[in-house]
Amino acid sequence: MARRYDSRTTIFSPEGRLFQVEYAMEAISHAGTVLAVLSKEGIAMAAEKKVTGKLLDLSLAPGGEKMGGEGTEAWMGGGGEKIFLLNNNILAGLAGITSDANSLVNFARNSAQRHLFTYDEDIPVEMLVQRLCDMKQGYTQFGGLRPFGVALLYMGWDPIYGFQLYQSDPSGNYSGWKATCIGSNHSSATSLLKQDYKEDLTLEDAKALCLKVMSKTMDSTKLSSEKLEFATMTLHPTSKQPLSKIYRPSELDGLLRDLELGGTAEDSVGAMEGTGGGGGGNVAIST
Amino acid sequence: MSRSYDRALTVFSPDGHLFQVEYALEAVRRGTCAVGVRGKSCVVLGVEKKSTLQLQDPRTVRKVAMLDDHVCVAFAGLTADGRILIDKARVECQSHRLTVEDPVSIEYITKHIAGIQQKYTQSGGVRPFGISTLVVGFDPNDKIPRLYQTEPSGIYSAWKACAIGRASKTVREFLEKNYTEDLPRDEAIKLTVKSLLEVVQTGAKNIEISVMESYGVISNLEQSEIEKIVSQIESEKEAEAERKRQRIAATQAGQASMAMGSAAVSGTQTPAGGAGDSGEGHATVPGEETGVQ
Amino acid sequence: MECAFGITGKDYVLLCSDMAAGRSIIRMKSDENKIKALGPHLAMAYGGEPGDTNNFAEYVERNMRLYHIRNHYPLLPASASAWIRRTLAESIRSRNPYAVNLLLAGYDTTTSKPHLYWIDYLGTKAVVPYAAHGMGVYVSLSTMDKWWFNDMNKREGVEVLKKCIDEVQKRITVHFNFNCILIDKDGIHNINIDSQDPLAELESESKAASGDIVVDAPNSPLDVGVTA
Amino acid sequence: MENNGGSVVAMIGKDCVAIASDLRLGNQAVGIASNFDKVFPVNDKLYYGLPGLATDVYTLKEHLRFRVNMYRMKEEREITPKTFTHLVSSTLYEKRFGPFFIEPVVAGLPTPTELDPHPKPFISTMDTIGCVTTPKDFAVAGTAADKLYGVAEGLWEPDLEPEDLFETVSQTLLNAVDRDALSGWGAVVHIITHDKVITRTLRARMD
Amino acid sequence: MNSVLTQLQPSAPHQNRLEEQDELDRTDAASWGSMAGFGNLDRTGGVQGMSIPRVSDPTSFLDMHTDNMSSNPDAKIKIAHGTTTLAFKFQGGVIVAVDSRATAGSYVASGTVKKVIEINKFLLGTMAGGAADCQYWETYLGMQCRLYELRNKERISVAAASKILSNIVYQYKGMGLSMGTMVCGWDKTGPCIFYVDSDGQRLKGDLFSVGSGSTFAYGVLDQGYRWDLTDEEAQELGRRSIIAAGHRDAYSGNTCNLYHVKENGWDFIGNYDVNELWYEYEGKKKAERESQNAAAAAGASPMAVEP
Repeated sequence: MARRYDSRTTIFSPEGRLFQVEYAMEAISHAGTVLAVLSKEGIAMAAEKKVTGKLLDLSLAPGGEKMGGEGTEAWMGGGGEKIFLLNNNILAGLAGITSDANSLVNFARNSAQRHLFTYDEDIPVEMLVQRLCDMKQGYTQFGGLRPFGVALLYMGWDPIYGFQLYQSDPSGNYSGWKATCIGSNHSSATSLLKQDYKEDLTLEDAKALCLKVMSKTMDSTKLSSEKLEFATMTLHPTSKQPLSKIYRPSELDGLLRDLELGGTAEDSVGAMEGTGGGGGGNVAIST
Repeated sequence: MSRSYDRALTVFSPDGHLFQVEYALEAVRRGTCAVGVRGKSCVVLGVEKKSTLQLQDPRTVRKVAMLDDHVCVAFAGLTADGRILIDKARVECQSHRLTVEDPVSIEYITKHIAGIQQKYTQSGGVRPFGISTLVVGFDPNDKIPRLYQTEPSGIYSAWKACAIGRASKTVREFLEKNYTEDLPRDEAIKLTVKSLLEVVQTGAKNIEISVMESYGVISNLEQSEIEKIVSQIESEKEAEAERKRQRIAATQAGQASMAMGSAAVSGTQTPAGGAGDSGEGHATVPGEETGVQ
Repeated sequence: MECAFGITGKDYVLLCSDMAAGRSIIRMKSDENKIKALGPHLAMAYGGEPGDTNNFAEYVERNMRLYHIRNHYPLLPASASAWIRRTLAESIRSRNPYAVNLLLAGYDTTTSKPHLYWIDYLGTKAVVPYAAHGMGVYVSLSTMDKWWFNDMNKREGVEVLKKCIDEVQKRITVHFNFNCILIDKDGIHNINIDSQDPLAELESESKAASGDIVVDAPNSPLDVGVTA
Repeated sequence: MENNGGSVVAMIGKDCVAIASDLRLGNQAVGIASNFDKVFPVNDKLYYGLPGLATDVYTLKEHLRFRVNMYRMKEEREITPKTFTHLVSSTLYEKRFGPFFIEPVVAGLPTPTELDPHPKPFISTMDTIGCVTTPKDFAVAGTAADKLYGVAEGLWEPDLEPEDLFETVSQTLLNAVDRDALSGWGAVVHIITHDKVITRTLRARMD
Repeated sequence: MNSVLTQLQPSAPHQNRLEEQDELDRTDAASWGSMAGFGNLDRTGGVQGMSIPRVSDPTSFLDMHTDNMSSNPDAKIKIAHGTTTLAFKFQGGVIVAVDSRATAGSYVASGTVKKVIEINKFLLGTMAGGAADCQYWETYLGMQCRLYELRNKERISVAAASKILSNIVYQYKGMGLSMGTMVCGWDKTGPCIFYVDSDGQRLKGDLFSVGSGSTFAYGVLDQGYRWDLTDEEAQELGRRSIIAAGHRDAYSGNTCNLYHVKENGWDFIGNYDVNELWYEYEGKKKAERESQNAAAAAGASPMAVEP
C-alpha cells in the first residue's frame, strides 16, 4: 500500500507524512559526520571525509602541494569534499549526496553575492540559511522533483547576532545551535557534545571538543587529514571582520598532534605557523 | 516545461474525496497544538512549544509570527511550509498598504492566506500546504478582536475560540464547554492556558502565550507569568477536586454509585494520554524530524 | 522648488525639509510632510518630480518595513542606502525612471554612529557629514562648510541648521516652512526648528516620557514567539 | 562624464605599478563630497579605477565584485590582471546599447607561474563599451584625461622604483587636476609592489 | 500573482525558479477570490485591456500628438481643459463646488457639464483636465469601490479609493492623461479630501482648488475659510468662490454645482447660474454700501450695520 505514496513525487501519505523527505533524511544518516561547536570567540567545525583511498590524488585538491602558485589559498573556496565557503562570513559543512550538495553550494554562493550586490553588506547568516531552506522546501512541494538529499551545518558571523551555528535538513527546516552534529552517528555525537559543552568555552576548547567528539564518533583511533576536514570562523583581531579558515592538511595534522588525537607523523612540507591561509589578507571575499 | 507536470497531484477519488487535502490535514494533526481565544477587548494566542534541546538556540524556534503591526499568526503542521506561507502573507500585508494605503483587515489577510492554500490544492504538480493557521488581530480603526482559522483545503472561518494541531479536537471540546463571551484579559489568558494544559502535560515550560490588546499592541507573556497562571489553575483544580472529594464523602453514605458517576462526568481531570487521536506521546512523535511543529 | 538639509553630529543626525507641495505656480499645501520614517532609526527627506516622490517614498517605506518584519531587525543605514541607491540606479535605465532626490539619515545601533547619505535621482550616492538638496544647495552649503565641525553636540548642530534655514529665508525668493527631525539612539524625534530653543522641548519631553516618538515611526515587529 | 567629474591615472614602474585618482564627487558645478574614491582593490596585487558617472561607478563596482567573488570561489584562485581586464570589458559590452558612462583603468602585478616566472606589471584601460588598450607606460581617464596625458608624457620614464613612481604619479595627477575644474578635492595613490601595497592620500587644491 | 509582488522584493529569489511556482504566481489572483478587490485591475492599477500605441516609446509618441504636454501645443489631439473646482473640509463635512463649462480651444463646447462625479453614496470625485479621462477613471473607480465593498464587507476608505485612482494614473504617467481631481468623502476617520492628479501626485488636505480658475477661487476661499463655518456659511463660501472664478476665468463659468458631504452620504445642494449670481452679488454689494453710507450719513455707528 505504501508504495502508492512513496514512489513518485513528494506527496502526503495517509498519516500526513512526506516519505520522500523522510527517506532523504535516511540518506543523510549514512553520510560522513559533520559537527561544529560554538564559542564566544569563534566556531570550530570538523567533517569526516568518506571518499578515501590510497590512490586518490589529493595534490590538485585545495591545499594540495601542487595546487596553484602564490595567492592560491585553501580557504578561498573550500571545495574539498565537505566544507565550503559560502560567503566571506559563512562556512558550511555538508552531509548527504555530494552532487546535490554542489548545486546547493552554488545556489548559496549566488544568493549571498546577490545580497551583497543589493545591500552592500555580507548576508546575515540566518537569512542565507532561510534562502537555502526556502529552496529546499520548494523541492518538497512541487511536482516532479525530489527533495535535496543534503543536510548542512552553517557557521557564520554577522553584526546583528554575532557568531551563529545553524543546521538545516531536507525538509527545509532549520534551527540554531550551540553545538550540533549531522550525518552518521549524529545521535551519539550529540549526546557527547551535550555532556562536554560548557557555556564559557574558548575557541581552543571548542576546537579540541570538536575533534575529540569526532575521534570518538568516527570510531578510529587515529585521526588524520586524510579522513578529516577542519575549519574555523573567527574575528580578525584588529579589523573585527569575520575570518574564515579551512585548515590545510598539514595544519590539521599539526593540530591533531597537539591534541594527541593522531595526525600523520612526518609532514615537513607544511610545517608552517598556525595562521595558515587566512592569516594574511583576511578578505576572502571583498565586500 | 510545465506541461509535463500538469497531472495534478490532488484529484477527486471516485467517492468524492480529495485525499491529498485530507492527508495534509493529518500532517496538521501531527503538529503541536495552537489555541486562539477571543476576549472582550483582546485576543490571545497560546501555543504548545516543543522543549528546546539543551544546545539549541531558542531564537530560531518560531511558531507564532507577526504579519504586520496588527496581525499575528500561529500555525500547526510542517514548519517549512509555514515559513513559506507566512512570508507570502507578509509580502501581501505590505503590498496592500502600498496599493491602498490602509493596512489589511484581518479577514482580508485570512482570505488571502486561505486563497493561497486553496490554489495549492487545485494546481498541477504541487502538494497542498501541510499547515493550518490561526490568524488574530484588530482591524484598523476598530476595537473588536478577531480570530480566524485556515486549513490546508483553503477553508477559512471566524471563531470565538479555536484550536489547531495535535489533539485539537479535545481542546476544542474543552473550549466549547468552558468559553464564555466577553472574557476580560486575564480570564482569556487563563482559559487559553487551561485549554493548552489539556494536551501539554509538561506545564508552563512548554507553553507560550501572546496577547494582542488593541491595534498594534502585542506582547508575549514571560515564562514566570505563565508559570503563575499554571500553578493558579492547578491549585484551583485541586480545590475543586478536594471539594468533590468532600461532597462525595458526604453523599457516599447514601448513594455511593451515583456520586461516582457524576464526578466522572464533570471531568475536570486531564484526559489520560492527552496526546489525542493518534495516541502518540509528545516526545516520540514519529516523523518529528520531518519538521512538524 | 524645494529645499532639504541633513547634518550629522557626535551621536545624532538632523534632517530637515520644506513642506510645500503644489502644481506650477500654485502652492496647494504648505504642511506636506516630506520626511518619511523608514525604521526606528532611519528616515529620509525626499523631493523631485511630483507624483514620483510620494510613490517612490512609499515604495521604499514598505520594503524597509517588509525587511524589518521578515527578519525581526531593521536594515542598517548603510545597507538601506545601498538598497535605495540600487533601486534608483535601476530605475534610471528603465522606461519610467523615478525622478527623486533624497537625503537618507540614520543611526546605526550596532556601531552607535550617525549616518547621512546624499542620493540623487541617478543613483549617485555620497557619504557625507552634511548635505543639502534643492534650493539650499546654492546658499547654505557654504554656511555649513563654515560652521559645521566634527563631533558637534546637539545644540551646536541645531544652531548650524538654524543658520542654514535663516539663509534660505533671507536669500531665496520663495517662502518655505520647515519640518525637522533628529535621530539618535532613542529613535526619531520631531523638532520645532522655529522655536527659540528646539532642544529644550525635546529634553523636557524625554524627561517626562522617555522615547516619546512623535513621528509615527513604525513600531518594531515584536519578536512574537521567539522569547519566553 | 562631466556630470560628476573625476579622473584616474595608472603608471608602470620597475616591478611595481601605480594607480591614483582624485576624490571629488560633484553635481555638475557644485562639489558634494571630497571622499569619493574611484579606485578599488580586487586583491592585494590588483586595483582598478572607475572615473565617470558616479551612479555607474557604484553599479559597475558592485557588478565586478559579484563576478570576481564568484570567480574566486569557483576557481579557488585569484583573478589575474589580464583576465580581470577581459571581465571588465565584457561587463561593459553587455551594456552596449545603454552603456555605463565609465572609462575603467586596471593596474596590477601578475603572479609568477612556472611558465612565466617574471611577468611584467600590467595596466589597461577601456572606453565606455569595453574596447581594451594595454599601454606599456601609463593609462589615463576621466575629465582631466587630456591634461593627464600632457603631464604624464613629460614626467614618466621607464623602470621607476616604487618611491620614484609614487612621486611621478602624484605630480602628474595633482598638476593635471589643477587645470581641470571638475576634478580635484584631494587625491589618493596606490603603489602595488610584490610584497605590499602603499596607499597615500595627497593634499590637493580644494578649489 | 500580481505585479506588486514583483515590485516588492521577491520572497526567495530562486534563480532557477521552479516553473510551477511561476505558473501559480502568474494566474490572476482575483480569480481565486482571495484578493481584496480590484477585479481585473492589476494591483498597481492598470486596466489590462487598455491599448497603448504600439511604438517603442509610447510616452514620447503621445507627447508629440497631444497638446497636453507643452512640447507640442499644435498637436491634432486636443485635450479639453479649463475648469474651476474646489473642495474643503469644515466642521459640518465637506463642501464640493464646481463650474459647468467645457471648452475646446476658445469655443465653449458645453455649459452644462457635470463636473462632480458621484462615485457612490459616500464618495464624490471632481473633474478637471481631460473630461474623458476623469469620467472614465472615476467611473471605473466607482466599480472598484463597489467590488471592494462586496469583498471586504465594509466601505472603502477615502484614502484607499484615492490611492487606487492615483496608482492607475501613475501607471500611465507621461502618456498624456490629464486629470486633476479631488476625491471627497466621509469614512471611519471622518470627512476626508484627497487631491489626485495625473502626475501621480496625491495630497491629503483640508482645502483644495483645481483648474484654470483655481487661483481666483483660492482668492475668495482662503479669505473666507474657517473650520467652524456653519453649513449655510460654508455652502455660500463654496458658491461664492466658484462665481468669482467663473467671472474672471474665460474657461470657467455657466453654472455652479454645489454638493455637501455629510456623515451619512452626500447631498446635492443645487445648481446656480453664474451670471445671475454674479449680478445678485454685485447688487448686494452695492446695496450694502449704500445702506452703509446711509447709516453713516444718518450718524449711526457704522459698526452696527453688519448685514
